[in-house]
Amino acid sequence: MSELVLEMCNISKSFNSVNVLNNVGFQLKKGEIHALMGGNGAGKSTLMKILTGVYSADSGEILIEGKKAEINNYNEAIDHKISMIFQEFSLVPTLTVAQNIFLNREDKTKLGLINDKECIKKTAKLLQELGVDISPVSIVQDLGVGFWQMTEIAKSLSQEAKILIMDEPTSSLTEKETDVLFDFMERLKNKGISIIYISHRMEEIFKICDRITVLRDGENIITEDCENTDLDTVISHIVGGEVASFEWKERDYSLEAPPLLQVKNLNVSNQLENIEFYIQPGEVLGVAGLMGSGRTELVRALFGIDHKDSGDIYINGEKKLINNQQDAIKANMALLPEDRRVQGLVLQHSVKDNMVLPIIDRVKKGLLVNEKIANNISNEYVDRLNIKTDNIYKQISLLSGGNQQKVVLAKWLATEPDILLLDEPTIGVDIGAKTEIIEIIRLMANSGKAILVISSELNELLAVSDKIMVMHKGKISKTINRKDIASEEEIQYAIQGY
Amino acid sequence: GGEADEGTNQENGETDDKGKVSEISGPLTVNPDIPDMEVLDIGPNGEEAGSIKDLELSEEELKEIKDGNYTAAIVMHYSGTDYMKAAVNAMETTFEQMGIEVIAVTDANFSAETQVNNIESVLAKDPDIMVSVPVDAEATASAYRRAVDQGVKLVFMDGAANGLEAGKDYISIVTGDNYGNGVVAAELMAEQIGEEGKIGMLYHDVNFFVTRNRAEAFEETILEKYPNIEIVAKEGFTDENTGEAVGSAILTRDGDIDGIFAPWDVPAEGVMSAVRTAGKADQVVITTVDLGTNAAISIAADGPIKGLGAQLPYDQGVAQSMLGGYAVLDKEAPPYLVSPAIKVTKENVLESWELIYGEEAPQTVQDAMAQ
Amino acid sequence: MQSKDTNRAQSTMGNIFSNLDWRNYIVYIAFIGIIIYFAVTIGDQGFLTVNNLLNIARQTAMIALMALAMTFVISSGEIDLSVGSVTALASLTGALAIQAGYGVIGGLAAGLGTGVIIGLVNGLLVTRLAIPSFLVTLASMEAVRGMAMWITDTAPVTIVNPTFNYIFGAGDIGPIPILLVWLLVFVVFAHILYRKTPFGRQVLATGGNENAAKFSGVNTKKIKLLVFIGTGFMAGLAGLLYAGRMNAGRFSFGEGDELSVIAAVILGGTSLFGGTGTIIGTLVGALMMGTINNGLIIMGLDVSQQMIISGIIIVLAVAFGKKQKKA
Amino acid sequence: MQSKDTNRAQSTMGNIFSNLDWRNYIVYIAFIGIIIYFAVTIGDQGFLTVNNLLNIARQTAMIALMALAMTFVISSGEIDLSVGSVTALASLTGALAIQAGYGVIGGLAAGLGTGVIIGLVNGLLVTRLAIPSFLVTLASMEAVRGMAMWITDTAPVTIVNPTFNYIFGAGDIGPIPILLVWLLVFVVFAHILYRKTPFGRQVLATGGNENAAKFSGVNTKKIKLLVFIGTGFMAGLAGLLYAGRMNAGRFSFGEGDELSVIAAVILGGTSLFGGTGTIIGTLVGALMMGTINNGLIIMGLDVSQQMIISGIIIVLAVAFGKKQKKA
Ligand SMILES: Nc1ncnc2c1ncn2[C@@H]1O[C@H](COP(=O)(O)OP(=O)(O)OP(=O)(O)O)[C@@H](O)[C@H]1O
Ligand SMILES: Nc1ncnc2c1ncn2[C@@H]1O[C@H](COP(=O)(O)OP(=O)(O)OP(=O)(O)O)[C@@H](O)[C@H]1O
Ligand SMILES: [Mg+2]
Ligand SMILES: [Mg+2]
Repeated sequence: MSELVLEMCNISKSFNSVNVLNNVGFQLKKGEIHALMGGNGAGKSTLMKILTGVYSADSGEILIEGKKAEINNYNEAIDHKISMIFQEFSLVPTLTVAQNIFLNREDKTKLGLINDKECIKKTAKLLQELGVDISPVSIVQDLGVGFWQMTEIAKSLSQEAKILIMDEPTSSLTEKETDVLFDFMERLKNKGISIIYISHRMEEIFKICDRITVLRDGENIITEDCENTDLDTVISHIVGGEVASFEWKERDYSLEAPPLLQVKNLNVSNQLENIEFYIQPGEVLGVAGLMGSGRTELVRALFGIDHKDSGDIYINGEKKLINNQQDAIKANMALLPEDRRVQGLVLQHSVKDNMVLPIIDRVKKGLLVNEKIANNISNEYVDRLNIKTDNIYKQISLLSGGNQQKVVLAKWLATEPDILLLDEPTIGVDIGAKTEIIEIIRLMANSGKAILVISSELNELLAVSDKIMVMHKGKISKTINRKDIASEEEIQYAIQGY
Repeated sequence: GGEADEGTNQENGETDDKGKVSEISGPLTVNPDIPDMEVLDIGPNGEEAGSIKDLELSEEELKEIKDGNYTAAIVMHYSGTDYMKAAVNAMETTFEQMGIEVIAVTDANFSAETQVNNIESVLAKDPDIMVSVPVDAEATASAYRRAVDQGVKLVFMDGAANGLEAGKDYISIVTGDNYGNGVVAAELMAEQIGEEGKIGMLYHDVNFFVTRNRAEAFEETILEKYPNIEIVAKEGFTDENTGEAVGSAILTRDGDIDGIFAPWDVPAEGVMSAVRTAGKADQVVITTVDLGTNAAISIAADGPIKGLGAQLPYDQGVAQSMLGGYAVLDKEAPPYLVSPAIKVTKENVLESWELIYGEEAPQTVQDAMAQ
Repeated sequence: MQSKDTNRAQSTMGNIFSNLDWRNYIVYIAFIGIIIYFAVTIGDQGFLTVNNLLNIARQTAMIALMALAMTFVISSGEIDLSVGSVTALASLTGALAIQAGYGVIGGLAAGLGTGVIIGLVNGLLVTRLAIPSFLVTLASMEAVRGMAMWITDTAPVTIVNPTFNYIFGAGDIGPIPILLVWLLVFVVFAHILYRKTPFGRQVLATGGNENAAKFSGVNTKKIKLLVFIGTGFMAGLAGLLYAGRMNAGRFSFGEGDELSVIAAVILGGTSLFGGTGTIIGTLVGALMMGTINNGLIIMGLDVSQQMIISGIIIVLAVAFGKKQKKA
Repeated sequence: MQSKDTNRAQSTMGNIFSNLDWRNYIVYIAFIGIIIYFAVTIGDQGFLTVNNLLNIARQTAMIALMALAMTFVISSGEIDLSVGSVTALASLTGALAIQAGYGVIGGLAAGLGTGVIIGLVNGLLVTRLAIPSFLVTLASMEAVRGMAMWITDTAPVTIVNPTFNYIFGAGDIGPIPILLVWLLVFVVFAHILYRKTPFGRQVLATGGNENAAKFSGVNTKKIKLLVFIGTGFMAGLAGLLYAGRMNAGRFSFGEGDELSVIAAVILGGTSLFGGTGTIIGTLVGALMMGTINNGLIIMGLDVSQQMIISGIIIVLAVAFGKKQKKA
């Protein structure tokens, strides 16, 4: 078991003279699952992109099965039987699930034509094994991020790799899918395949991984067997200090106050059925559910993106017609969308331009945008959320995934809405920042706002919510006060639909 | 066509440009006021040129044509100039007078393949007569051949398609005297600059019989008849909207130039703008071919365009329609008919307009003259 | 990419056709609507004759052939504005080769070779130097037209080879114009290539998300190079067909064709942003535009009226098709 | 969109300009290179005279003005092919208004109004019916040209109002052509609008990622409507300038301008896929094309040679600029 399949030695990399990796080393044994951990911007993705030839290292070398390897592009990585699930998805949005999974390695008929039937059949089987309920012929761009991510996973699992790199594969998944994935990984491991696993979900690491390597600010901190360490130690390695763990705090807000947001009899064809709930000023409502349970659909409908078949929305007791985003924004709502690349960010624009886009009409002096105010706001949030970027003018696609997510969050916090809808606000955000974000959400609630949080991470949801609403197949199956929830299992049970 | 089109008029001058038809009776001819001038053009196959004034359709012949309920199609290469517009207008009016229904007018915008498509589409309507200006004698020939095979009587304007025979495949060609017009423009130029000096010329850098002929005539006339005039610049263009850019370049390079020739009025207007921009409106003489509105205004108002050679599009159009009548009657016609080149200067611009377009000059031209 | 999210909420159809979105059907509905309209209004004026319908096919063939290849270029996220000019140059090189005595094969080789070389140059400039294809092909559109003018000083070159003229344009097989045969053969070929082969899939992947395609091992540069060679080849063929149809090569052939070709592709439901499209849609898009032109001429309208109305019809057709679908 | 990631690995400049990628600089380098080349080869033939340089500015003004507005359209992820036709119709409506005695103000109102209405129609079709702008504006390009032909039956309309002709085209203020003044005023205005106002930001966001823009509260439909009105307005103005310069309105003005205008924008470094661009780049792109045309005519080349060489220069210029940057 101790045979090394991969060794990366003294890897250094800088982007325009900002050092991102500094003499980093990394070793991977045959048949192990090796966690690569670190805060946002620590250099994990960059290290893996060097391994797969997407970037080239400034110095250092890569040994595969003891032999020096030159990997200059992704195809050469494939030749070495290295395969990667990228953090910024690498699917073709206009193709179907099956077409994506078998892209460039389709089954052929005798005539050399693509055998779509066979590909679809294989895909269906694969998806079934993964427990994913999507049609192989759905177009990827029509699917939610969760399914997008599952497609990505299915694609990499169907490839014959010796080294499989998974860069935050579960960030949009719920526990159910995650467990299926772990079963799969276990099987692959037993076949002798080595897996590098990147995640910010701490519990997962100890569930599945054999060893852990922690990076911080582009430096090796430690490599250790999982057995010989524990959660708190790892976290302190990652953040370089102590971190308060997620803990629910009972907060004080008036239970009598009239609801700030009330929804009655909301129906969206095939997706939502008879949704009714309310949020009081100062209240945080958590929404839990399985993938595809309609959580995203709920906030989209509230925000006027999707057409509502019926349903009344009351804000401060007043009925409001919300038929599009403009209406929603006028009603002082904000929605942080679940998919930062598609709905959250203009990738070719700078951190600052993204940050001030929703408030662009407010950061002006006379008719012109006041760059000073814009810069101040941007810098303020960069500091407050600890966003790792060279400066606020950096193109946002060059930030690390977690830091991009923080910009998305900052952008909507800066709008200072009365009603804040957060759809998976902490996807890909590191453990240190998560606690800070939870703190920010609480602060906002304390100032009398109504907040709705969707999260697939239960411990996070339990930490932040005052009330939890469970959705199942487009309906509300249960609403429980946080106070009355004794354990995670209890809510997990409700989510599964029992 | 109307059964009631009986009256007593043999001139086309009494139809307005909207094509309202006057009553006619008696034989149909083209405007007899056209001057008898020497024609310099010869046909593409060396045909001797006849005069359109010789054409005539008698009352009986007209009756026979009307009774035949014939249809005609007009297939143009381009119809966006005053000249072509007048010709089309004359054809439509005259056909109507003859009781022939015009079932299609097409414009190929100088594209040979569009013209072939147009011919095919028109043939689907099975016209009896087709009057046409070929974009390209060669490339459109097979399409005209199909028309002939289908039994359509062809009348050509300005040039025939290759491989077709006059009298057999088509009735005849009617054209302006393009060579003669080039000569007129050259002579006007010489007069205006005192038979000596430096001049430039624009030519249509496209293998198009009509426009090349003019430029060649201009150049040859200058070279042969006016040894003291030097052509210092000769610039081609293909897009008529670029006259200004080309004119400016000539003026930039040869600032002391005395005159510029352009092969038709639209590029000449561009040159006029270039001359004005360069502040040389009083020094540089422009001559051209075809009497467009703006050119007429310049001539009338002593602008840079001092004179031009003009064809007689209206009467040409009348002649073409009449030849359509000849064809359906199987009446013999001369194979190559030319309308003379008219020399237009400030002295005769208003009368020339009437002669050329069969109507009074527009108010703007008259106003310019009055100033 | 723009539309990625717009139809999220729409249910997918859950069958093999789910990757044809509604826009692909508009053109069929619109096409049928237009045919019916003309049949009713000008059916008695010759519109409905077999000959006229074959005329439409003949008149559309070159645009349609180029549009087939253009569907690949646009699907890959690029554009090719040079096709019109290439037809002109290819018609001339083909005609010159025949005039020089190299026969039908020589003419064919010269014409197609011209197209392929220009396609190759375009493709190399786009892929090696990463210059936007709009600029590259706008420049080559101009340069190639210049060459076509220059090569014979704008004189047309007559083709007196009857075999050539028969095969490339003027001939009929039984009642069917050879142009139609060319067209059908290539439609079938292009459809299979587009839908059923790895190449077609890779083209779509390249246009859908170039990076994702690369990460799946698609050689996107090679794909792009090939699609430009494809339009070059087809424009070369279209040039030969123009030449065969008109018994001559000529510098002005295909002027403005680039826009008609792209319009046929977009009308057919292919996204200008790449990643989705259909071959049959493209064919119908081209036929639709040809039918409109033909019908309006038969109606006997002025050119100006033809232009106004054909513009309006195109927009109405798409708008109408869209409505149908929503209902 | 394609290029979203291609230069990820390239270093950004890490300063305020980091969101202008290298392509935006090519055109400046290329422009200077071309000027130097012509200065050396044909400087003694008048190329370098003040008058000729002003000529270039004058000849480029209309294209450049339309290109300014087109920069907004393209940045928003759309395209407008109708601008050339709009100049023609606006020149005619303006001229007719003046002929009818409504004076300079009347002509101005008629010409600009024509442009604005067409822009509005284009914009509404694109935003309300969600028809791709390529199709909408291709159709209106045709329909509007048809209207321009139809309105006076292709006759030009002379403008005898000297004030109008002075202000719109032929006049000079001191040594400076009025056209240049128009151009500079609008360049400054457009630059500020593009870079410094919320509107400009929202245009870029709409083109960069329409969904993200919508989620951020940008009324993307309104933005798109406005940019089409912008091109309509500017094309109307360009039409009046053509008219003022030629002392007449004419149906054939601006033919083919749409491609020159878009080329100027792309050459200036604006992405055809939306989201990034510069106004100054657009200006220089237009000037560069004008300079090439002017220089080649002064060189005394045939039209065919001019076309070949200008095509080659454009590609070489971009390729060269690119190399410079890499080094
Ligand atoms: N192409 C690039 N140009 C400039 N900077 C870059 C580039 N790619 C990555 N970086 C920077 O390198 C640093 C490390 O990024 P990387 O994506 O490796 O982080 P990470 O550890 O994967 O973080 P996360 O957990 O947020 O995904 C970040 O600060 C990022 O901004
Ligand atoms: N079986 C299916 N086949 C195709 N598309 C599906 C299927 N089930 C759901 N979808 C689509 O996927 C999207 C829902 O995915 P998503 O994962 O975002 O759901 P969700 O309820 O928001 O849950 P979550 O936020 O937990 O992911 C919707 O657009 C829905 O129409
Ligand atoms: Mg990462
Ligand atoms: Mg979701």
